Amino acid sequence: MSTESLVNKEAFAPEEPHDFGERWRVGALLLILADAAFVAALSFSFLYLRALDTQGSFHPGGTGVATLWWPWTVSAVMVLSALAYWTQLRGSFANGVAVSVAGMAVALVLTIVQMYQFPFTVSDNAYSAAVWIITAANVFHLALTVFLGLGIAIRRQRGANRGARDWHVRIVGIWYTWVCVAAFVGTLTISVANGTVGCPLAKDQPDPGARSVPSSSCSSSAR
Amino acid sequence: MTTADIYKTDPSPVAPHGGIMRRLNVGTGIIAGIVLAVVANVLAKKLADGHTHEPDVRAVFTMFGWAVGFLLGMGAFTGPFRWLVGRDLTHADELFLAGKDQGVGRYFRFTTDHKVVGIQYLVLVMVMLGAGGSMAMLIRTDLISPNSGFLGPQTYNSLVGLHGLTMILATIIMVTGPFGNFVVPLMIGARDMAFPRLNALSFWLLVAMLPILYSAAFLGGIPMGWVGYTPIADQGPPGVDAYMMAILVFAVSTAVAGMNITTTIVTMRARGMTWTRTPIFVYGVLASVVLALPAFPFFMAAELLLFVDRVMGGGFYVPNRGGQPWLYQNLFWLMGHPEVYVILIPAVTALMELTAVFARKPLFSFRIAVLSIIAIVGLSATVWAHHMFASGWAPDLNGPFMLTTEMISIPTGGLFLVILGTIWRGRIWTAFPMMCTYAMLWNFIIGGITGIYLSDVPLDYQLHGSMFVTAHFHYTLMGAGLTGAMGALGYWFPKMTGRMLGNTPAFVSFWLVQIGFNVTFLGMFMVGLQGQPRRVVHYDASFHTGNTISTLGAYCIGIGMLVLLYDVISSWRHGDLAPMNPWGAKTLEWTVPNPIPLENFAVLPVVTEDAYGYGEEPVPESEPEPVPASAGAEADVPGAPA
Amino acid sequence: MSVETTPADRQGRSRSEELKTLTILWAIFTVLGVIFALIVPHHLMGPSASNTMTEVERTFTMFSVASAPVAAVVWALAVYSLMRWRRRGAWKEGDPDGPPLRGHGMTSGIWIFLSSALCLFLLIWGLAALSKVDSAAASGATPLEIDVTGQQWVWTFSYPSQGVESDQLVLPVNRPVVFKVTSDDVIHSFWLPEMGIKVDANPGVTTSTSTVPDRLGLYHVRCAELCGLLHADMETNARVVTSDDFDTWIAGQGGHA
Amino acid sequence: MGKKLIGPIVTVLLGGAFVTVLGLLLHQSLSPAVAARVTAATPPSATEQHHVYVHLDTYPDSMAGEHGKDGGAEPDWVSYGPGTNINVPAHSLVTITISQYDGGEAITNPWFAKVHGTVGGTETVDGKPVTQIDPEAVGHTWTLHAAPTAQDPLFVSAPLPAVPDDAPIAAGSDYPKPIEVTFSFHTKGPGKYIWNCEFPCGDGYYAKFGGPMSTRGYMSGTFTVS
Repeated sequence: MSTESLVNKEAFAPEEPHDFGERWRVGALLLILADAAFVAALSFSFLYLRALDTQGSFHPGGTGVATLWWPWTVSAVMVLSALAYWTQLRGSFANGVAVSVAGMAVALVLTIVQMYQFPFTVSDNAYSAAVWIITAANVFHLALTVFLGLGIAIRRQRGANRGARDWHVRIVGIWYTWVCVAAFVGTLTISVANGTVGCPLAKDQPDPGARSVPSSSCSSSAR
Repeated sequence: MTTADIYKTDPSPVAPHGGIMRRLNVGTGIIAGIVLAVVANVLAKKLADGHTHEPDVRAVFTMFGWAVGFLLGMGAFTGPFRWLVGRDLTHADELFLAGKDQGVGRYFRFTTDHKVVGIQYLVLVMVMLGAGGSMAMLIRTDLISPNSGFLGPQTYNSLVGLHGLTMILATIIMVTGPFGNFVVPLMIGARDMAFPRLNALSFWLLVAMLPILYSAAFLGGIPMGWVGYTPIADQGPPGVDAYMMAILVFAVSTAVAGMNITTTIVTMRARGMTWTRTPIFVYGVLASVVLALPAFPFFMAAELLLFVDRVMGGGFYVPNRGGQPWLYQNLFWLMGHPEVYVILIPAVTALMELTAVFARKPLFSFRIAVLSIIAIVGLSATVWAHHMFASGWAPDLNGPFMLTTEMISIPTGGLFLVILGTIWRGRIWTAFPMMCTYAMLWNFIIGGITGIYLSDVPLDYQLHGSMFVTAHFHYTLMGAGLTGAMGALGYWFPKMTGRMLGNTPAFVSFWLVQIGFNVTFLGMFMVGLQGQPRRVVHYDASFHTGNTISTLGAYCIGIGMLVLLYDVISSWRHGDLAPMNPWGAKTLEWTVPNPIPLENFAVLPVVTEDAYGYGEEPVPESEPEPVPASAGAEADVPGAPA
Repeated sequence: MSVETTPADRQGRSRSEELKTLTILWAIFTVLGVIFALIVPHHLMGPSASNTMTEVERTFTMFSVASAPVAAVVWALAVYSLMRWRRRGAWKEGDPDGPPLRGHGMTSGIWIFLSSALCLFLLIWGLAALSKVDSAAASGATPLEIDVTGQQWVWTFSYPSQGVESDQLVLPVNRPVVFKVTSDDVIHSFWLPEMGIKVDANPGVTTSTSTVPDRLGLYHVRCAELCGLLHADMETNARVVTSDDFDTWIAGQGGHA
Repeated sequence: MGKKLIGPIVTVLLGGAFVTVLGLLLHQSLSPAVAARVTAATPPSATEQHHVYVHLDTYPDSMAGEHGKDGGAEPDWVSYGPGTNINVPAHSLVTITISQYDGGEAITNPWFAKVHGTVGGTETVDGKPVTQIDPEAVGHTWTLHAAPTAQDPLFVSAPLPAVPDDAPIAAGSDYPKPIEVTFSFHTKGPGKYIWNCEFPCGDGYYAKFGGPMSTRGYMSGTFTVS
C-alpha cells in the first residue's frame, strides 16, 4: 500500500490561516479542560484528606506548615507576567512578551526555592505530601509556560510569528491565563487547608503565614 | 492537516533533504530509549543509594528514561523544538512526516497520516488483545479445578491484574484508535486529523507504554488487580511502579488523542455536514473521547499520588500518616465508570452505523440515539460511587448513587430502541458485521440487566467482589464492546486494507467466540451467585462445576479468536480485492478509492443530506457547487431510482 | 420510494399478523424468563441463613422476574426480524432498500415511558429493601457486637462483651449481630456469602454491617477484595449455633456470657 | 477444502503452543519439599499411624535458606529454611521444631502472640511449655490455614519469640544462638494447605507485608498432607 504517485497535487487546496488558528484554539482549550480536571483532582484530594483527617494524622503537628505569602507571591508574579503578555498583544507594551517570559521564569525559580524552603519533607504526613504535589504541579505548569513563552519570544525575534501565524501568540496567551488560574486554585487550596489545619498545630506552631483559626473549625475537626 | 498549506503564505527556505528527522524510526527510538533508560538508572542509583525507596526510584527513573528516550529517538519532539527556535517544519518536512512515498517503512516511523496511525492502532490493539487473551487462557486453566496448583498465587494475582489492565487499555482504544483515526476523518470529509503530529504522538506513547507495563511481570508482579487499589499498591514490589508509570503514559496518550479527535470532529467536518447530518458513529467517537478527556486526568492524579507515596514516601493513601484509601477509590472510579462508556459507546454506535447499512434502512430515530448518548455521557460522571457501596464509604450516599445508576438504564434502553427500530422491516443482510449486531443485542441485554442488580445496594452488598461482577462487566465490555469492535473490523476492513475479510472463517470464528463467550460467563454468573470471590487462585470445591464450564467456554473463545486472527492476516495478505463500496453504504468513507490517496479527497466533498437516506428519494441538488454533492449519494447507491 | 409493493389493506393485515407473532414470541420468552428467574437464582444462592439474605434473594428473584419481559422484547424483536426479513444471499447493487422509517414518535414515547417506569419501580423497591436491610439489626434483642479484624491473610473475631477472641466466627441463632470491621494492613472485604452481608475492612477506619442469622449451620467467611499473596486462602468458618451452644462455646474459650 | 482448513488449524495450533509455552514458563515450580522424618514405628495412638518430625529455621536473611548461593535474588530478605514446602502423612502427629535466629518487635495483632491449635494449646520455648509469648517481642509466627477447598480444616499458629538484639553471635556461626520452639498437632485427612508468618516482618514500605512476606518461598509455603 505505497502511497507513491497517489498524491493529488490539486488536493492541496489552501486552507485559511484563520481556520487553522481556530482549530488550534479549540485544541488548546480541550487540553486545558483535561489539565483543569487534573488540577481539580489534586485540589479535591487535598481537601478530602483534610476533611477526613484519618486517625488525626493529616497534620499531627511536629512539623511546620507552608508559609502562605510564598505561593501568593508566586501567583501574583504570574498574573503580572500574563498581564504583560496580553498588553503587548493589545499593542500597548512593546516588550511585554520578553517581560512575561522573564516573569514566569522568576516565578519558576521562586517556586523551586519555595520547595526547598518547606518546613517539612514530603514524607512527613498527608498534609506535607499534598502541599508538595500542588507546588510540584505548579512547577510543571511554569516550566511549560516558560518553554512556550520562550518560543514566542524567539519566534518574534526571527519574525516567524508574523502574518498568518499570529495565532500562535494568542493561543499561548490562553495558556498564560490558564496557568494563572491553576496557580490561584492551588494556592487557594493550600490556604483553605492551612486555615483549618487544626488547633494544636496553630498553638504550638506560630507561623506568620498561617491565619488565626476560627474556633468553629477546631471543633469540627474530630480530635 | 498534513499539508502545510498554510506555509505557502510564509515559505521557509530550508533544504528539503536536510534534517536528522529523516533518519529516525523505531530502531533509533529503541536505541535512544535503552540508552536513556540506562543513564537514568545509573543516575537514580547515585541519587537514592541506600534509601528506603531505592528500588522504586530506580524503576521509575529507568521507565521514564525509556519513554522519553524512545519518543526522542522516534523524533516526536522535533516539531516542538523546531517551533521553539522559530524554524517551523516546511511543506516538504510535513509531507515526509505524512509518509509520502515511503512504502511500508512509514508504519515504523513517526508518521502523521491518519490512515497509517489507524492501521498502527489496529495492529497494536490486536497485539494487546492477544496478550490479554493469552493471560485469560492461563487464568482459566488454573481455575479448571479447585486446587489445580498450575500457577502459584503470586503469578496468578499478577496475571489477573495484567490481564485486566491490558484488556481495559486495549478496549479503551479498540474502536476510537483504529476506526476513530482511520475512518472518522474520512467519514466527516477531512484530509487528516486536526493535529497529525499529536496523532502520531498518541500512538507512539502507547508503544512506549507496553514495555513499561509488561516489565511489571519481571519486577515482582502486581499484587492488587487492575484497579490498583491502595494501600496494597503501596506495599507491592517494583512491579507496581511499572503499573503506575504505564498508566501515567497512557493517560497522556488519551488526553492527546481525545483532544485531537474532538477538535477534528468539531472543526473539520465537511461543508454542509451539520450536526444533524453527522453519522452516528462520529457522535459515538466524539462522546467517547469527550468523556475520556476530563475523566482520565483523575486516574493520572490517582497514580501520581501513588507515585509520591511509593517513590518519595508520601502519605496520601497511608492511614497512619493521615492518608486514606478511599481517596484512591474515589479518584479511580471518577475515571473508572465513565471509562466503561468510553469503551461501550463507540462500539455500539459502530454497530448502529453498520446496522443501517445492512438493514438498508435509515437509522431509526437519530434524535433519540444522539440524546441517549448525551444523557449517558452526562450521567456517567455521576455514578462512580456505586463501585463503593460495599466499601463503607459514605453509606448515606448509597441512595442517591443508586438513583443515578439506575437512571442510566433509560438512555441505554434508548440505544436498544434505535438498533431494534433500524432492524425492523429492514432488508437484513446477515453478513459477519450484522451478526455482531445481533450478538450484541443478546449479550448487552444480559450485561445491562445484571448491571441493574449491581446498582441495587442490598444486592450489591452480596454480589460485589464476587465472580458475578466479573461476569457482568465481561458481558458489557466484551459481549457488547468487543463484539462491536469485531463488527466494526468486519465492516471497515475492506476500506482499511483494500481487501475483503474472508467470510467462512469469520463465521466460524463468530460462532465459536459467541457460544464460548456465553458459556464462559454464564458459568461465572453461576459461581458468583454461589458465592465465589473474584481473583482467587483456588476456590471451594462446591464451585467446581461452574468453573469447569467457564474454562471450557474460554478455550472455545480462544480458538475462535485465533481463527479470526488467521482470517484477518490471510485476508490482509491475499484476500479478494475490495470494491470501493462493497456494502453500498452512504457515508463518505466509501466514496474514496482503494487504496486511499494521501490526502483522502481529491476535492473536499460538500454534504447535502445525512448518510441514512435508504429507500428515500434523493434530495434534489440545491447546492450550486461544481462538486459531486452528497453524503456518498453517488450513482452507485442502490435503491435510488433515477 | 416504496419497497413494500403490497397494497395498503394487505399491509394492514400483515401488520396485525406481525404484532400477533411478535406477541406470541414475546410471551414465550417472557414465560421462559420468568420460570428461569423463579427457580435458578434461588437454587444457586442456596438456602438463606439470615434475614438479610432472604431479602437479597427476594430482590434478586423480583428483579429477574421484572426484567424477563424487557429482555424478551429485545430478543423477540431480534428473532422475529431475523426470521421475517432476512435477506437470502448477499446484497447486490440495485436491490430494493427497506422502508425509509426514520422514527416513530409513539413507539419511542412508549419505550421511554416504560423504561422510566420500570426504572422508578426498581429504585423504589431498592430503597425499600435498603431500609429493611439497614434496620434489620435495630429491632429485637440487644445486638451481639463482634469486632472483626482482617489482616494478611487471616480474620480474627473478637467478642468484646464476652472477652473472647477466635479465628472462627460463632453466632447465636436469631440474635441480631453487629460487625465492626477494620483492617491491620490493606483493604479486605468481610463477606458472609450465605448471610448476604459484605463490607470492606479498611485500615484506619471502622465500618459496620449487621444481620440476624436465622438458620443453624456451618457457613463461610470469605475475603472479597484482592489483598495480596494468599488472598484466596483468607477464609474461615462461620457457625450459627443455638443460644445455649453459643454460651457453652464462650465458656469453653474462657469468656463470660 | 483441505487447503482452506490448514491455515486456521495452524493458527490455532500456534496460538495454543504460544499459550502453552507461556504457561510452562509461569507454571509454579515448587522447590523441593522438606520431607518429614518419620520416626515412630509404633503408632502414637489408635487412629494415627505416624509421628513425624519437621525441623525449620528462620533466618534474618536468605543466605541459609533454599535460595541458593549468596541468598539468591534478594539476599537481605528474611526467610524460613531449609525449605518452605512441607509434606506430611495424613492422620499423624506432627511435631515441628523451629530454630529461630531472628529478632523482632511488637506484633500488630496480639492474638497471634498466643498459641492456637496445637496439642494441649502449648508450645515449648527452649524446653519450657508456654501458651503465649510477649506480644512486644515477637520474631515470627508459623501459622497454618486451610485452603478454601473441601478438606478438613486445620488451623495452627505458633508464635516465635524474638532473639534479643544484643544477643552475642554464636561461635562458628553468623547468627546468635537460636531459640528453639517446638509444637505438635494432629493432621486429618489428605489436603493442601498453606502456611505463612503473621508477624509483619517483610520489607516494603507499607504495613511490612511486602517483599518476603508476599513472595513465595520466603515467609510462606505449602503444607501437603498425603
